[in-house]
Amino acid sequence: MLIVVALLLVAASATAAVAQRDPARQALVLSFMGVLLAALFTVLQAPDVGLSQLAVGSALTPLLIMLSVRKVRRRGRAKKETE
Amino acid sequence: MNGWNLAAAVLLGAGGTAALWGVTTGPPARRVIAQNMTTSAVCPALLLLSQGYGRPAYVDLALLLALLGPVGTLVFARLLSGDLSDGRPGAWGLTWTAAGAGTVVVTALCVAVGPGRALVKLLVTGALLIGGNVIASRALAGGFRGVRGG
Amino acid sequence: MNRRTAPRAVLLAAGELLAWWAALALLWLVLITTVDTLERIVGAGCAAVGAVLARAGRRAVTWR
Amino acid sequence: MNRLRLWLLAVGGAGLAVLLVAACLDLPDFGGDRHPYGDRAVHASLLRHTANTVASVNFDQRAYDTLGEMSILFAAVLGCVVLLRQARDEHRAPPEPAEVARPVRRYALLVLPVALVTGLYVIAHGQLSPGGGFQGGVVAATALHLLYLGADYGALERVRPLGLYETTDALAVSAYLVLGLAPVLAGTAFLANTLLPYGTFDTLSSGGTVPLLNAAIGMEVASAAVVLLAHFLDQAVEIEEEHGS
Repeated sequence: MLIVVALLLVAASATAAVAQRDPARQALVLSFMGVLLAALFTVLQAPDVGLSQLAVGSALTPLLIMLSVRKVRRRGRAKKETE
Repeated sequence: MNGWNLAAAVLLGAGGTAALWGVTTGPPARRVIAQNMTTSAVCPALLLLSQGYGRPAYVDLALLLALLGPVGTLVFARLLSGDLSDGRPGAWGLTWTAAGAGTVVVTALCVAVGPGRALVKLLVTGALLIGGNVIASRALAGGFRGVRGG
Repeated sequence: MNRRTAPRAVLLAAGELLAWWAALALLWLVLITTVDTLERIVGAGCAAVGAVLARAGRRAVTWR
Repeated sequence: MNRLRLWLLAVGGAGLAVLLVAACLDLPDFGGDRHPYGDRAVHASLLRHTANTVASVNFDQRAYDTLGEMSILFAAVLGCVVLLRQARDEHRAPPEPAEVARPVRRYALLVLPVALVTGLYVIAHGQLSPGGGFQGGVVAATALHLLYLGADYGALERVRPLGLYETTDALAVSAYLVLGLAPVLAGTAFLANTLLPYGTFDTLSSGGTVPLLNAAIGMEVASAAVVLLAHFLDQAVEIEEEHGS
């Protein structure tokens, strides 16, 4: 049952992450999915993989995505000002 | 399946579904709050799983999530601070409810583990989890209001 | 920092580092399961790195 | 042209789907009790006194694969550094100091060393408990960036001499290679775990070269993540395009 719960949540959140349009919102859903994926790996008795997923997915990937989003937005603003 | 695993399944199912609903719908402020609540739902579940499977080493996962989950929320609070400023301030009722749930889980596990090194590790994890969640909620409620460019 | 305040500043810095080192070494002892000599040595080293970074981080934030 | 591309994609996707389904039909049942590879891996790892079989697979039985993964990370970070460098038509604006709420700043300063020590713990105990160089290295690198989140980019730059991290990255990669070449000089195979004594089971010094390779990977991943995030942060916070160019 644990496997089913974790698997369903991961599948639902992965679908939701694809369905979002805004990259910042995608990053939010992605970070949720990363944590749930770590729980799924734990349930499947693969704590090493779960730990990797946790380390990368909870803080590092959101930081990289949000920094890119910020750069793109700032560039858009700067372009608008010069026009 | 023993009681610990059942509790973990319930916590993961209920908390995960609620957080997924919050994180995919509504204004950005609500989504970030739901992202913060993910940590406080999954971390106790991982602690319960470690007890349910009888593997003390799995506590490391919960410890790392308690450390890094609030850091992830701080990332969003900081880099989305422009989008969050018009939203409602952080959901304190939800935060304290989550803190209470975390306390209950950690206390139950402490009673089950008994005195020793593992108990102190559980307490450290619990303190990091609850402190991190409260601070992340504080950050969402305008903790980065003074941040402009940096 | 002039000459007269120097010893006091050094004492304060050493105290801060020592407090962090003790706290982090304690954290290491909590995290591990079996305690032996090598474990203590590695833990002391890692706690020292953490203490130096803790002080550097605090100074970087307050020092303007 | 567009239609042709779509057709090509459809054919390729269908072929991949057929192959995947065929492969899945041939898999052993989920959760079965026959694990030929698992049994042998556990046996080999116990023979070398490594408590965590995954660490034994990663750094002993399949250490050569890990070398490949490490080179991928190294090359990827190198590529990012080249792509995200400051171009000629860009200039650097000093980062603005930020006013962060006091509890958040204190939390960041308090958790930074705790997270760092936890990361080092995960690296050092890779052969004993879940974890290892990659996981711990990422945690240690994330810990450093709490200074950016809890204060401002200037504070992070003051404690992060970037050249040092770049050097550490390269040194760690070379350390892995040297640890692999040492057995060759001793007359066995590349990355063979035969040089060091296997130690007492379930202690820090068990597993031969596994903890050393773990430490090399931990150093590599931590400094690679710091360098990668440094260039992302530079682009997001400091580097601006020249106006009117």
